[in-house]
Amino acid sequence: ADHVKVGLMSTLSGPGAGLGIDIRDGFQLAMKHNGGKLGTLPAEVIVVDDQMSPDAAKQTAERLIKRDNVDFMTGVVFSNIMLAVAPAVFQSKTFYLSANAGPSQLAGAQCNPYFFSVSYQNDNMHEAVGKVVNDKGFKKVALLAPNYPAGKDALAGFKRYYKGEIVQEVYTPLSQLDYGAELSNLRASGADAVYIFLPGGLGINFIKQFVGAGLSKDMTLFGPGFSADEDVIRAVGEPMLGMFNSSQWGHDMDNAANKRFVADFQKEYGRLPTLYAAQGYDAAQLMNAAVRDVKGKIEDKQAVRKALKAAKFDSVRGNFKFNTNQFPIQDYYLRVIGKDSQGRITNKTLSTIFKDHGDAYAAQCKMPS
Amino acid sequence: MTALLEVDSMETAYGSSQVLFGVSFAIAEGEVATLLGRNGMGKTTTVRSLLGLTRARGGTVRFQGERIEALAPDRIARMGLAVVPEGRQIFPNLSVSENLRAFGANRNASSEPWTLDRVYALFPRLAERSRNMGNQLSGGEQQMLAIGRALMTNPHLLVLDEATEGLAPLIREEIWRCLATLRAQGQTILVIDKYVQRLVRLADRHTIIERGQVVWQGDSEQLGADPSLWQRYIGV
Amino acid sequence: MSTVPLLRVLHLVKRFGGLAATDDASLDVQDGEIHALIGPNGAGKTTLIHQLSGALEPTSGTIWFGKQNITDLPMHARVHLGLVRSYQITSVFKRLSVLDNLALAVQAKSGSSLRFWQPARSERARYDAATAVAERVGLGAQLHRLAGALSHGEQRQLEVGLALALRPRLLLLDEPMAGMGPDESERMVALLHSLRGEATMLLVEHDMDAVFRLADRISTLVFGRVIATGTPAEIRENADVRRAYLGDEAEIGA
Amino acid sequence: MTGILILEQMLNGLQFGLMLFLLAAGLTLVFGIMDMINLAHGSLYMVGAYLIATIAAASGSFWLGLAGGIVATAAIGVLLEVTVLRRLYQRDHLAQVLGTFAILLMANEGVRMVWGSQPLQLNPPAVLAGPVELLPGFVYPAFRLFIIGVGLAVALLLYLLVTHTRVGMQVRAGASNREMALAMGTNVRRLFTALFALGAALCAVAGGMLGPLLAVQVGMGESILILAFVVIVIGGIGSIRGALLGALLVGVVDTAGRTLIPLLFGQLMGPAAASNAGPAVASILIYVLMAAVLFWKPQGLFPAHG
Amino acid sequence: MRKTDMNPSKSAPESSILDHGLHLRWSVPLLVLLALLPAIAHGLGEDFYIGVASRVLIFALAATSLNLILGFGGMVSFGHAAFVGIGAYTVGILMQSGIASAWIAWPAAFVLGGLFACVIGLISLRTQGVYFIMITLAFAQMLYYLMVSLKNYGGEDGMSLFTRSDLGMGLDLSSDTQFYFVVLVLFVLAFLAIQRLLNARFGHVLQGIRENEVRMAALGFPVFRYKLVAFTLAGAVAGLAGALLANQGSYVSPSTMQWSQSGMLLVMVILGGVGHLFGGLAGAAAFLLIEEGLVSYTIYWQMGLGAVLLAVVLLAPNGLMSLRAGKKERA
Ligand SMILES: Nc1ncnc2c1ncn2[C@@H]1O[C@H](COP(=O)(O)OP(=O)(O)OP(=O)(O)O)[C@@H](O)[C@H]1O
Ligand SMILES: Nc1ncnc2c1ncn2[C@@H]1O[C@H](COP(=O)(O)OP(=O)(O)OP(=O)(O)O)[C@@H](O)[C@H]1O
Ligand SMILES: [Mg+2]
Ligand SMILES: [Mg+2]
Repeated sequence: ADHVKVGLMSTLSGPGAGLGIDIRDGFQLAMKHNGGKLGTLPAEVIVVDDQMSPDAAKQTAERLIKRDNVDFMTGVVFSNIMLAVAPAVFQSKTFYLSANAGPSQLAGAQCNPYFFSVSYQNDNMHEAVGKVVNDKGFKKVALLAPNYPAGKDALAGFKRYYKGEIVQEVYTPLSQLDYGAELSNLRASGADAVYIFLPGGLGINFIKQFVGAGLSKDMTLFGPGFSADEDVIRAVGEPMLGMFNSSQWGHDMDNAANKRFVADFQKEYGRLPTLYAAQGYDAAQLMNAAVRDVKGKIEDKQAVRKALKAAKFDSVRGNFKFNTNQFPIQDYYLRVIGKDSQGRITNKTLSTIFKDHGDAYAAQCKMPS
Repeated sequence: MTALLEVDSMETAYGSSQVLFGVSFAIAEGEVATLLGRNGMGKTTTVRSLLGLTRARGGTVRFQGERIEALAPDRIARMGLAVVPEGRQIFPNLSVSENLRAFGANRNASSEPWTLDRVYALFPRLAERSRNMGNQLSGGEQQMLAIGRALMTNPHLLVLDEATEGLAPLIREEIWRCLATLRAQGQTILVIDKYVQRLVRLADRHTIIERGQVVWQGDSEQLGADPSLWQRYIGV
Repeated sequence: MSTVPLLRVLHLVKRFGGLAATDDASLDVQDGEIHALIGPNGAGKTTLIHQLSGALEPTSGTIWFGKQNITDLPMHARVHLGLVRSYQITSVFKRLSVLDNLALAVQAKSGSSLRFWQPARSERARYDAATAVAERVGLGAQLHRLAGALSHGEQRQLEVGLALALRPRLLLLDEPMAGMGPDESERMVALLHSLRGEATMLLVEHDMDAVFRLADRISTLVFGRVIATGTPAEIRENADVRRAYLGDEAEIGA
Repeated sequence: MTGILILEQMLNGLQFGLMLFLLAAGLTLVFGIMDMINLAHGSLYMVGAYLIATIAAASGSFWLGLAGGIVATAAIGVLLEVTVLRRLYQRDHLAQVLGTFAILLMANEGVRMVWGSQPLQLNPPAVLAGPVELLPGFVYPAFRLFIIGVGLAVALLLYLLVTHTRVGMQVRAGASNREMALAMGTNVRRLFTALFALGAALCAVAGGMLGPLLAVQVGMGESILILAFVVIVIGGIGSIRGALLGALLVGVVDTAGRTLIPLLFGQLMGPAAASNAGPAVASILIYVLMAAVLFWKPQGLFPAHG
Repeated sequence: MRKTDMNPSKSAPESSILDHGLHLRWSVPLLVLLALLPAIAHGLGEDFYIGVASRVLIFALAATSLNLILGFGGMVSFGHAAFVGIGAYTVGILMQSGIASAWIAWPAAFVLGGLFACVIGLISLRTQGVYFIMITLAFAQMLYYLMVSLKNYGGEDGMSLFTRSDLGMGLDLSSDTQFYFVVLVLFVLAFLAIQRLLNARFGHVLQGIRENEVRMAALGFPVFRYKLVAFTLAGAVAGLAGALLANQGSYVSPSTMQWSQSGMLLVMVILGGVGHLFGGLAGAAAFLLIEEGLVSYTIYWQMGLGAVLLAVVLLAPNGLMSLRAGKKERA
């Protein structure tokens, strides 16, 4: 091929747009670093909006595949959208490099040669926090998640590694705005730690209200990395201080690729990168490596796949390799929100929770070679 | 006497269908005038054009010497024109007393203005129902309310478009008496009604409209004296 | 009269909060007569009509139509028995032509309307019937005008036409003359006269001239109660009725 | 459950209800009284919150932000009314739905173009940031108490304005029969503009009250707008009293549902099934409530003209 | 003797809002164009647009069914997407249990859509106006949350369908072109049926109810019953549209039933023309094509969409169809 086409479909409008925009910006920063090329080939990146709607996403994906004939796809933020577009993507044998969504279905029984996760499997973050909370010796934990599949999976992931007492396990309606009632119950429960999985605006609402209710003095708040990332911090501010969370990456991680990424991202966009931006960046770098390694012969799907699996790129998170289900095996870190040297409220990486951690579903994956 | 209202060759249409073809008449200060004519001849349309509710396409209207045909209806109303409209048009979501109070004003600077109490005295039935919503009134009660509402603005010119429709005979008599009293107090009035005998007794001047044109004008004496007019234009 | 009355109202009560708009009213309407219902404004005439037609549920009491107790029947079922009303405040289909207005009314009385396939416009007979009704109420020349563009008086004519098109056995007329000029009122009186024998009528009207000319019997309603029923002559002479309602009008009608 | 917890939950219900009422208040004015379906109401709430957050951040004072945001939102409201909405009053509800939906889309994009997609920060003023102790052992967030206070004050004010002033009567008259109100001498157009500005200002008040509790982000208006509609429909359209009581009913039922139903189901069908069914039922509870209310009272609990 | 007839020229029949012709002069060419569309798209190497066209037709079907109750019956349902969702889930759930035949799934979707509409209508139709809008929304939200919490059928994640329903007769619906023709045929049939119905007695009654419900009752029409029949029919057709939608996207999820989807259907109908036979088609096509066009240009496409919708409201008093119909059919 003389050039390569990438379809970047992400959530660019509506309440979830912040995440998608970070993926896009991270991806495009990488493209800039690579001089607009993937490997040796000039690259065209088609950016489209999935409108956070599975139906529209499906349609948009078809357009990328059938009309634009893209070679790679990436960008989807939300798992339900990933699941909606997966059949069409796989059918067309287009490589999908996930820059965020990592649903258990695609890690397990429905794993697919064309699907690579450059982020994590959805349970990983929760498992990591579960381990931390367990290790730190908290005895009574309350759990809170929205009532939908990802929420249930999240708490299941947490419980996989947390062995102490769970005093409350609360599922709230997906559209809930006010957590007054839950906070009152929480206070009454006598928990010493709280783990929340509340994506996007839900998390912002909860944390603000949690602090307003004065509960932060009595119990320690934990969350997965994406409930405590820079976008949430920007929206909540001071009340976030002291919140623990897990992540496979942090903007303060000490490796060359990351330093360049973080510095240039701030220069380019005037804000600190989030997890999503890092994943978008890595997705582009992996694509770059694969195209480079097949010497531009992207028609050879087998070769491309092999090159992708090899993952010969400098991930901003340091260690990175693929498991048999083409999900990452990587390290997970504990972060806490504090003030940095410039007085900014941001995440600080504290310690490693898991080393070379895979996921619980790889065993169910019978990946055709 | 100066003319309070002067209508000169007014033409009005609804969309493409013209209804008034040059209507002219005048009402002097303190006079009671009528518009007569069969159903659908353009009486209400004339009233609507005066009030600015349906804009006249041609002609002029002067009120107190000022041209008003291009003014907004609320401006015209505030100059002291009030109407008891055809079909009552009570505000259904306002109580009786609110219907009366909402627009109360003393626009003719009367020394003895109409007030809530005076309206209630005129229509005791309304006092009884003062807290009812407009749409919970009987047809006749609504009619009383519409009259009261117009009186509450103390207008220079009071326009009554079939104000006795649906009123019981006793109340109807009450209205005639009331109009006579008003007239005695110097109130200028334009009446449209089907009880022509009554109007002949009450009013000073009459204008008969036929198919959007004025076909006859004169005073009560002339009208009373010429039954053929009635026969021809009103059908009595 | 020994026959069963066409309409019998027994001890009917309707309360709106504290107000008894109908207060133990009882009334018979004989088959074939024109029965006028008069009374001061707010006496409860319209409220009574509402209950007879099924638009309002009585608080207590019963309504008989012939031998059938119809107190709990819904409005449409009463229409099919032949109990039809017109409205005091005009209620027509403003965006439809006069003909379409009447054709809809005719349709109500001519078989099921759960027909999903045959073009309704192909039913000539129905439109002919509607045209005939229009002629009858004096709208024969206005067939194709939109009802909303008719003058007030013309709309009142259509209002009555809609009821007539249902070929009622008992016609409840709530102030059919209201808003009509002398000429049209006259024509309406003639029309109602011509309906004699075809339909029984319960006529609410404040136009005493018309009432005295048309009615076989008159009932007077005051504060929701029937205070007197009788022939026009009797009612005209009734002191209570004069005091409560007629005033000097009794002479005018004479 | 202990007595204090029950008390606290009741307060939560009250607070949540009043929170909805704050948004419903402006809606009642524009929708209930002026009879204009305004889907862009949520957009004004969003714009209000963004403006307040921006001014508060720039000035460092929540109160300055609140005041500035209210004024600016009212001005935007006037602009919107004069340019577009006034053309829609006389149109049917459907045209209003389409027109204001268009504005909603444009407002979302506009905010995104100006402020970006990331949520904004709006924190309560320091005095109200923490909890206060109401009874020994009963602490409650100060800001929530504040919301309760503001909600009740707004309710009272609106009630007086709409039902006890001539302006209120004229507005209702103008909404039900514009032509007649004109003929009686009311400048309906100016009155409606003023009222719409008030509605917009109330949106900003809601934005200022809810912003510190909820995420200030694009689309924040839509989900809560539906709830606000639910509130005024349960209460009965056009009635301030109804809107307030509807809000309280929704607040209490929703809170009670979220706390009691999981407990109840837990006892009836065991924890596993309960964790499935409980939240599902809790999330539809207010819709069930609305359907039930409308089934028995098709005009809402306190129909304004009945 | 007629004195009121002051302007005889006005006695000529005006076109009635009760009549809904097929406008063959342009609907036939349109149909021909639709029939040729796959060939044209293929010729231009833009096969992708065949799928887009199927989607437009499916939404046109759903919007037309909504227009039946909204535009002709005056019932503003804010929960119509629920019936679309019911149809979609019917296909999804049947397929999950191994029944892929379209001959079972599609009629089932039609019947279930109608059944749910009937039950919901029984309760909702007691209310009027805005209360009706909100109660239909309430039921749709209940169904939405029900599907969100049904883990067996994917919950919020929805269900991916790996094949399309099987119609037999030598047709392969997994081919976008063949699927398109099936959708086209179904759309045309449903459309013709609705056209017949509107011009039949039932349609006149329905529109009479829209114009003046109280009077219709006073004329002896059991208004509630007619409204319920129309509501049920509309639900059934929406169910069928849902079945097709599930097949078109090979995916079923609660998001199909979300209030925003109901809102979108409403917007389509209002955009196209409330109470215009072709309103649903015009609205769905305009909405989806504008969206399709804008999305590929800018991520701020909603700004453009909003501007277009606003322009339509302000300039075309009753939707796009009223532009074409001109003044004579003005509401
Ligand atoms: N809104 C309208 N659109 C079109 N034509 C109308 C409209 N209103 C009235 N007309 C027509 O204008 C003519 C005059 O109507 P208008 O209401 O002025 O008559 P009127 O003399 O008041 O009659 P009535 O005694 O019946 O009230 C009638 O032929 C009527 O059909
Ligand atoms: N929905 C209602 N709520 C409360 N009061 C009502 C309601 N409807 C009617 N009323 C009252 O009941 C009484 C009877 O009203 P009704 O309309 O029956 O009078 P009517 O005899 O027809 O009078 P008119 O001759 O003026 O038409 C009136 O005083 C009216 O105010
Ligand atoms: Mg008139
Ligand atoms: Mg009456």
